[in-house]
Amino acid sequence: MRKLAAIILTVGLILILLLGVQELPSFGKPDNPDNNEVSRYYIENATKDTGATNIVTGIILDYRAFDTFVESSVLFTASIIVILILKKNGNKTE
Amino acid sequence: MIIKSFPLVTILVLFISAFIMPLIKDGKLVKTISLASMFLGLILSLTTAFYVIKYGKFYYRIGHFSAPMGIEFYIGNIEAVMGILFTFVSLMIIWYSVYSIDREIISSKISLYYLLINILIGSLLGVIFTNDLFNAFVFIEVGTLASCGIIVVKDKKDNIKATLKYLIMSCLGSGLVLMGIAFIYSITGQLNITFIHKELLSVYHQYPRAILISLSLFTVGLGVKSAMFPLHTWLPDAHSSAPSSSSAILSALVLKAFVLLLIKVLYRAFGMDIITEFPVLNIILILGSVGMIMGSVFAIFQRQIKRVIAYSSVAQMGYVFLGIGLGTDLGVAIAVFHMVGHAVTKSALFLAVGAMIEKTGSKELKGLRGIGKEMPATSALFLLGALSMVGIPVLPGFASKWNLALASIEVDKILIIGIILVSSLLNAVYYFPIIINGFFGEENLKDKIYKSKSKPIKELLPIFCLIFAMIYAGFSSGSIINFIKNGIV
Amino acid sequence: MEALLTNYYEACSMILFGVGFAVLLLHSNLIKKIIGMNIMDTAIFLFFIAKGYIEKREAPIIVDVYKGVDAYINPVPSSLMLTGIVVAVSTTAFALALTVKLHEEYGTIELDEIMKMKGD
Amino acid sequence: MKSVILKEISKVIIPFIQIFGVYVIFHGHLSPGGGFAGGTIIGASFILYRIVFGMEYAQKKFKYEILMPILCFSIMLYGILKGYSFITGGSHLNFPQPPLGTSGDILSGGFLLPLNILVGTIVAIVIYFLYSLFDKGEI
Repeated sequence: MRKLAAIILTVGLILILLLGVQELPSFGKPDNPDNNEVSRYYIENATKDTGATNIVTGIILDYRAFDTFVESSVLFTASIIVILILKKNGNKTE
Repeated sequence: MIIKSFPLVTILVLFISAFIMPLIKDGKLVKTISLASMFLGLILSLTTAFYVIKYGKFYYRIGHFSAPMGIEFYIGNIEAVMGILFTFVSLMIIWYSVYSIDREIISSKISLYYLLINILIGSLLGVIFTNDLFNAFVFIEVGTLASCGIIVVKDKKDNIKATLKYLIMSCLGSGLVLMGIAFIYSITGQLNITFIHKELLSVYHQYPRAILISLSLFTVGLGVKSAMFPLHTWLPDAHSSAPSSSSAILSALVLKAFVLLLIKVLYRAFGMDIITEFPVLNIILILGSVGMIMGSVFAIFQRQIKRVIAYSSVAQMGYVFLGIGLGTDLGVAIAVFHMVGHAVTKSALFLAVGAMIEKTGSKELKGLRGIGKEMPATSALFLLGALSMVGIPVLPGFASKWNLALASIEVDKILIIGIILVSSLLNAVYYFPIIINGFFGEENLKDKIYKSKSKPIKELLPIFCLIFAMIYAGFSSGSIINFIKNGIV
Repeated sequence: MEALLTNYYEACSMILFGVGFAVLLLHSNLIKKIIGMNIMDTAIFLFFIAKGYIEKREAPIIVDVYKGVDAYINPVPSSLMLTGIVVAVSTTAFALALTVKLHEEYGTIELDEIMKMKGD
Repeated sequence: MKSVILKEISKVIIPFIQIFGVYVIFHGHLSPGGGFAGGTIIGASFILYRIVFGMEYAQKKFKYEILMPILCFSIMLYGILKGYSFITGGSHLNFPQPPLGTSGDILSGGFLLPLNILVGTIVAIVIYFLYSLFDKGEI
């Protein structure tokens, strides 16, 4: 019974999401709303502002650098927690 | 003006002081670092609040690039109040845990425990301050990992089971939030909340279904993380099996930051005129009121005291969602005020209960009979907190219930007053037996020696400060609500 | 219906999201639940990056000469998804560590059995 | 994993993997890749070393007491470097910023190169920690 309810729930979820996707701006068109002045600014001024020819690295490490700082602390926290759980001898000095 | 950078400095101080801790072996130094960084955070957020009171809200760009290109902080009245609340409550909880944590987790894990607390509070402050959706998502992720970490630090069977359930449900929630951000980005092409609002105003007629879906994705995603009623199943196990100081942080602070993000998304990214066209607010209203009733009903049947208080968290979050669902500025202001009142009260309750369990050694309600005689100070503080929960006039609990009733009359949804009354009665039904069995009853006090198990005063000071702050919030509730009200838009 | 055929990337990512969601709900084995979570995350990354693609344009890396604004795709989704992937990795590592610990404590990684086994 | 062939071949291959990882990190702001991709490659070379040469050798070479301080110092350095540029940029103080240099060669991106290196070390050490913890719970 529970499995049936779960299947119905997921099929309903997929249908709702597909309805939403149907209405979104079509794929790959140059005049999509997300190809607006923000992304054009990045492409034009990435080398001037950040000096990086790889625009994606320019965005990650300079325009939106705060994201990457918090995200490397995500990695750091994940390693600390796995140490917390799985380290056999518990304390750090053997 | 350098004061504008204080919120960012607070978060950086908390993160960088957390990164030093794994290298330090001795627990005392780690505790002092954690206390010092949290105290500095409190001072910085106090000065930011005075700056906001004097000069009004301000935007602070991070790095060299302004709003749509780079990331931005928005510090308004709500963010200033919540900044003070979060740093003050976490300072008190860390101060309490300095004494009580050695008895709960093994000594080598203490430095990692304080690392996780610092990173958790830093990420919650980030969720509050940021004005950028994807930045809020990354902070949510750090907050989820750190909050799962502080539950599992106590390495017992039911801890691990509760943490895994919590982790899977909050991963589901953050997946839905990321999907909501993807939908909004594909419609507006912006990630900054104020720019999203500008874009959405001009474009929401073309994509009605996509906006409805992204609204529901945000509500469900953030609802899972902030224990909205049907999605709260992870909360009782997680909060009751965690160490007492981390369950105080979890129920007082972690739930609030995600609800505040929901408010920011609903009322700032989408704006009042867009969400009133969709039934989202009514759904939140219904879920909030059902949560208020059912949360208290579940709490009545619990045997362990920590699960009773965890379920009462679900009920109190129902009040907050009710405030959001009313759809008026006053409603949201009361929801934020209730978050402030509930955070202070609930952390005091959890710390007091932690002290009781530590001294008596039993988690069951039956074990805490006659506790009033053995630990008079702690149970007196517990009594004050419970009175605020039930809604005794002078305390913040009553202020938010009273104003919620006024706000619902304004929106002429009279049924809500009935729901508030019923849930207050239910609150009383499960809080008063604990107090009555604690203080009165012949057979409870039979062989109890007066003050035999009471904790030393210096360990009770943090709870005393929290109760004092609660009473202060109760007295000045009118001014706090007005201050919050003109900070919403 | 034809709109689904034009943006078929988004449609497939939604179906993938549903598949991941179903795997998460139906299977009681923890490793399969974590795999379901990963499928859901990958679906979201596919959806996000598909929004950034523009036909007949190349990757946003200026190789030797700058080919003007209209020669590169939208760089923002791909840079956001680097963060998303790292987040998915760390959550999966944490969940797997918990599964290892659960296996040590309960001897089984079937969530239904663990739920029935009312721990102390 | 005691076969001699594996040991000899991996003795030859591992340096090249690490050189390729360093190349990807150092050219992060010029060509595709960057801190995360390069860090993963170097982390994979550590794991290969641990698989082939067994835990005792790996523990002698990558001791926990050395790797954890490197991890903490590199993420603290990342925070301080970026914190400096956040606060100077946010409050419009025009303190000296690192030179941007000509946009083609390696030392060109101001803070980009050091940040890529720091992120690379963080990712490499985290991946090695995760593998060694899941392997035998020892680092």
